[in-house]
Amino acid sequence: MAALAGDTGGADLRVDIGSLMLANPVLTASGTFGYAREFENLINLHRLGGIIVKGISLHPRQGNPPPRIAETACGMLNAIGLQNVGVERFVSEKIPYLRGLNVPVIVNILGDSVEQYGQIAANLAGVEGISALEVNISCPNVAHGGVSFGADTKMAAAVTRAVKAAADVPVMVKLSPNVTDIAAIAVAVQEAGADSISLINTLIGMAIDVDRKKPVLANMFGGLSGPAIKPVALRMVYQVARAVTIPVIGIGGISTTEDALEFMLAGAAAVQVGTANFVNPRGAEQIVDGLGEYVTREKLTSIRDIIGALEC
Amino acid sequence: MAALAGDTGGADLRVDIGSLMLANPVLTASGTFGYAREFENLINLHRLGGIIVKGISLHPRQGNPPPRIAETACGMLNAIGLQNVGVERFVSEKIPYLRGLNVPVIVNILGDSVEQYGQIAANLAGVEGISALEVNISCPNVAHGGVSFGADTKMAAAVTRAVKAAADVPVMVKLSPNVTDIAAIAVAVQEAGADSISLINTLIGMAIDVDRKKPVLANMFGGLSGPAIKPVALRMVYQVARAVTIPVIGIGGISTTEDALEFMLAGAAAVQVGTANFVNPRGAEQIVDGLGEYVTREKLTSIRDIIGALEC
Amino acid sequence: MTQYQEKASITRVERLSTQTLRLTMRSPLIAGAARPGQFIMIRPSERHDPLLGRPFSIHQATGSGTLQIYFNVVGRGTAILASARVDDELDLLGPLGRGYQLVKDAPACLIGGGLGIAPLLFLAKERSRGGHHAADDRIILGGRSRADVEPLVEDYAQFGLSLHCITEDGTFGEKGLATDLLITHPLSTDTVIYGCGPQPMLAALHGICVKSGNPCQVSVESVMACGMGACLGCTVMGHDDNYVHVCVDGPVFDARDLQWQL
Amino acid sequence: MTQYQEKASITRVERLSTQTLRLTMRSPLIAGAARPGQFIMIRPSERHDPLLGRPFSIHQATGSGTLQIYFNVVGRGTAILASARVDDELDLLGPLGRGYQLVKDAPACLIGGGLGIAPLLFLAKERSRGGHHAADDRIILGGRSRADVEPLVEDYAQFGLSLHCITEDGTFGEKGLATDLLITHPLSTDTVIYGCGPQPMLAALHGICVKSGNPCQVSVESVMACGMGACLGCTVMGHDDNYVHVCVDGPVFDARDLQWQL
Ligand SMILES: Cc1cc2nc3c(=O)[nH]c(=O)nc-3n(C[C@H](O)[C@H](O)[C@H](O)COP(=O)(O)OP(=O)(O)OC[C@H]3O[C@@H](n4cnc5c(N)ncnc54)[C@H](O)[C@@H]3O)c2cc1C
Ligand SMILES: Cc1cc2nc3c(=O)[nH]c(=O)nc-3n(C[C@H](O)[C@H](O)[C@H](O)COP(=O)(O)OP(=O)(O)OC[C@H]3O[C@@H](n4cnc5c(N)ncnc54)[C@H](O)[C@@H]3O)c2cc1C
Ligand SMILES: Cc1cc2nc3c(=O)[nH]c(=O)nc-3n(C[C@H](O)[C@H](O)[C@H](O)COP(=O)(O)O)c2cc1C
Ligand SMILES: Cc1cc2nc3c(=O)[nH]c(=O)nc-3n(C[C@H](O)[C@H](O)[C@H](O)COP(=O)(O)O)c2cc1C
Ligand code: FES
Ligand code: FES
Repeated sequence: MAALAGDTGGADLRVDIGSLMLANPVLTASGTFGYAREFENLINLHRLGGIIVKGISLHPRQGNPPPRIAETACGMLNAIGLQNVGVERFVSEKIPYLRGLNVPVIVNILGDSVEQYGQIAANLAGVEGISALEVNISCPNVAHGGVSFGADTKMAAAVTRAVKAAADVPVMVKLSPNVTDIAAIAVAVQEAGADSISLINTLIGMAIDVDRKKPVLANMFGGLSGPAIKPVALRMVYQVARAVTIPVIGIGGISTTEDALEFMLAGAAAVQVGTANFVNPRGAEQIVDGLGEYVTREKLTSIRDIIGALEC
Repeated sequence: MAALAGDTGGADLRVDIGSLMLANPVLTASGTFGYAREFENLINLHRLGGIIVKGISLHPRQGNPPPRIAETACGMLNAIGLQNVGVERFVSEKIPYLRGLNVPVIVNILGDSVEQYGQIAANLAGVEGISALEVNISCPNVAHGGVSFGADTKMAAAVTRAVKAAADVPVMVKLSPNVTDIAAIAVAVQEAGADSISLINTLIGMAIDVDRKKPVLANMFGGLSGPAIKPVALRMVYQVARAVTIPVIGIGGISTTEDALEFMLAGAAAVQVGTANFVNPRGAEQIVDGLGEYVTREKLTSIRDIIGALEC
Repeated sequence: MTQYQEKASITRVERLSTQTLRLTMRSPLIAGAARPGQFIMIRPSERHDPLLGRPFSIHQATGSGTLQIYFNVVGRGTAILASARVDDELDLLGPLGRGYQLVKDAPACLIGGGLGIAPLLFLAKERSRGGHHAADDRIILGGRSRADVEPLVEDYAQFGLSLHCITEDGTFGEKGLATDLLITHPLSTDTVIYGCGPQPMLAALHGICVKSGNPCQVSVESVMACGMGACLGCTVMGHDDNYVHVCVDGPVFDARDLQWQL
Repeated sequence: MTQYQEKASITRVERLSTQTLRLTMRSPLIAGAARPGQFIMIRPSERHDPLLGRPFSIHQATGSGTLQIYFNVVGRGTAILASARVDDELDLLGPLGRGYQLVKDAPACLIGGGLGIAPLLFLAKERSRGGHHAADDRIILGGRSRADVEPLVEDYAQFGLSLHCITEDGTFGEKGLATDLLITHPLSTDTVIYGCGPQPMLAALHGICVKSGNPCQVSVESVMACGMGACLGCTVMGHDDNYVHVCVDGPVFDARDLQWQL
């Protein structure tokens, strides 16, 4: 079936992430979809539920030295080092194109300190064409010896509060999976005012080049993503969806319609497609098609019927 | 090359795990090698560095209802539920065979409470044919609402102390990877007297059957193992090897000689082969061969030369 | 009971219907040791995805080293096997598990439903070789439709057992379920029943045998990781509320030793 | 610059030496849009292991929809491609990146080392088609040994460029490194050099051109995940201490725009 623009075969795929309304639950994950323009020849961008852009910091970042990528079993490690053009150039160079797409754009933000997070949110406030912020709390807190903001309920809450205080759009907080108790972090950011929660970011991993006796990545450690992490992601999404009342967005190894359905059954109101975009750029759009077919085939009133519908 | 019994091509593969001396660094991981007899037709058991048996509890355990297994991308989930015959029958039914193998046998133990761990260690003290205990601290602490002993420095240390107090053989503590700071747990069990540390146990994961709208596993959650988790395991082994002075044994997705070398370069004095035993029962023995060939080809004095030899 | 890990080379690929295939392999060690009702694990790929081996009943094994499986394409592993070509190599583990206990002096009824007819060919051959009164033996092949049954009829016919075919849609043989034939054509009470098929069929079979008093051996399935007793993954509930492991305690069980959900 | 994700069917598999192969595919959209020096990403498997696509230079592309790659078997992905058969389908993405900038009125020297000779065939063809004075153009094919160079000589010879072969072990053509021929046979200073090959060769080439003043375009490699600017994984250091991305800023760069480790 050659889907028309915006067409989901008549099926109701709309989902609400709090006050953020999406035409369908398929978003593209930060850092895996560039600034969307890279995909314009390959996919109908306006058929996506939304686009999450590469993480933006207050100042431009050069990123890590290469190699930045290592393939692993059913996954990959990345140590991009959050390379980005900085909030100023993002607004002047990237937003105009994104605004023209007529698709919700969610800006992923990151910082070295609580203040920086607040500052970026402030800089983005009032910028037209931004539907929400996604707060990447997996970054190292420079003031606390580089421990990730996402590793601790207090720091996670502090970042959330700082962003909420400055933002004029809904705030989605993106959790790090490298923690003992993900539900506790989720509850903390909900209490700090988050409008929704997305998870998971990458698992910290490493690969070694035996011949050179060196880490494959120049940065030594990298973030593990792809199908390999799906079982961990699904478990955490289930745990978080049970622990909070705000909407949860599932991420981790999603590459097929069935993967997306698993996350939604576990409680996700929407999903993000990440690494799969590299392997099959059409994948996210195919999932939109697939969800439409699922709703029709299963005679559902809406895709919303399956959110959290897991029978245990 | 058809290797003779015990033959490692003349290469020195001996490693010491504290006072526990192994002919080579290749062990088979608990729960993936039964009680060794299952493999007697398929592998030369006496060529292994050592055998770690399925986890033993104080009383027999029935385990979880089926399905207990789900395949995932480059990995599998298991929720066996620690089914085992209990320490008494283990000693009477399994030890005699294991004793006859003339290979170090390490008994993996588990419990619901700190006291149970100590009790099993006490029951195994004096039993001939046991070279070491491996303490699985990933089990839920029934007295603390089911939080894993391995999730917390204090509980992990308490279990370690209880086992150390009762054991008459070296004690290897096996860490859970489902924690924020694995190095902190490692330091805690070292301080509590552990003779060595093995890691990682499985990551907690989940799989969902979309057709049935149910978790694939009857137990809902399961432990993720196999090549998918190797990058996380390698990173944690590296972190722990830097944090402690006792020997570290690497586990997680090892299925080839190269995998084993990666873990040893990262700091592991020995490795355990787990899920790979299911897929290629000869795999562990092939790794012993491969390490021998490596030592010869690289003209090393001993395989010990590469432990922690990663250049960063 | 010796087991082998053996590289088998494929000598023949037969597509018997849109969804079913038969692979013939050279696997002398495993074929030489195999008994009817035992199974093998086949690793569908050298790569890590899919990771685990897949269990298949031994459809046929000869002293000359030939091994056959008969299978349905249901997922990724079987799709890979379906694309195998002659001379490709497969990594096998086997023979695994406990097969059928041949009861020498009693008549036999082999009853298979769907893919459950796979292991019965080997059993029929052993039965006929054992010098049993093959003519007293009966075999019932059931399936949903013609394509499930017809392609294998000739193979089963060669052993001289009395052969009955039945399909749910009546497109081949009688119309109905395999177990229906036990009601319409009752067996002598000393007949040993050897069954294989989907869970509901086996449960029904057990129910019939409990009533009639016929001994009944059934081959059951379960999700497996290792196939050899190492993972403890393949449990099913035994009659005494203790778990049994399909890969080592079975796959063939006395039906009375298991718990059945009807 | 339009890109396509296209299923290509393999029409020919040539094994050119023990380690090298050439695949010919039908891929009309990508072949129709391709320029010399651009590359494609090939997904070696529909399964998740190996996961990522592999980048390959476009060896040849025709208006009639034929696309070729020439490659070395170095790991898992290329081993899978090496086992591909005619009529197999491959998932392609392309054409990707910025290719060679053809400078119309200047003579050209194409210089390739090892697998670096892959993209030069397409370039040589475009050069000869463009109505350039092909006779003034030169192509240097270097390799370790005879097997690296000989199988492609005929293909390169057809375009009428003056062809020089050189191998490190002297088993084919002259003995030495490809760049040696630039020293022994100096070029007119207006000659544009188009290079492709291993990093040390390109670094040497850059060194020579800096001295001689010749413009030099080189195609470089880097580890890639996406091939299209989305992952930011394929960085190399630019001359101004800013990272550039091989997949979108390259793979062909003016050699002066990069930092070289000699
Ligand atoms: C002892 C034994 C003998 C068997 N003999 C045969 C045989 O002779 N011929 C034959 O066609 N099949 C046989 N099977 C079933 C066969 O193992 C599965 O069909 C196969 O593993 C599916 O692999 P897949 O990768 O194609 O499917 P997957 O992609 O793994 O799964 C696809 C679907 O099949 C189901 N499935 C997976 N494994 C099993 C299983 N073990 N049992 C039942 N359903 C399963 C899954 O739940 C899923 O719905 C046997 C199973 C056992 C345990
Ligand atoms: C723009 C571009 C064009 C290329 N064109 C060609 C071509 O025309 N012909 C050809 O044979 N090769 C070409 N390559 C290299 C090719 O992409 C790699 O050889 C291939 O990806 C290896 O895949 P593999 O799975 O077989 O190896 P892997 O199993 O992934 O790795 C095996 C070995 O190859 C090395 N390797 C992996 N990827 C690369 C890479 N991108 N560059 C260099 N080494 C690598 C690894 O470090 C490892 O040592 C090109 C690379 C790039 C970036
Ligand atoms: C190359 C790469 C870059 C990424 N960059 C970011 C980023 O800038 N900000 C962020 O929050 N997550 C980033 N991520 C994480 C992804 O958004 C996603 O959470 C993760 O990859 C898991 O999903 P997946 O398995 O579908 O890829 C990045 C991931 C990859 C692979
Ligand atoms: C089926 C199965 C059963 C296991 N049982 C135990 C156990 O009883 N005790 C234990 O400490 N670890 C157990 N493990 C964990 C393994 O020993 C190992 O730590 C883990 O699987 C990671 O290694 P791998 O990726 O090589 O399998 C089990 C793993 C599997 C797959
Ligand atoms: S399949 Fe592993 S014990 Fe039966
Ligand atoms: S390979 Fe992804 S940006 Fe270049």
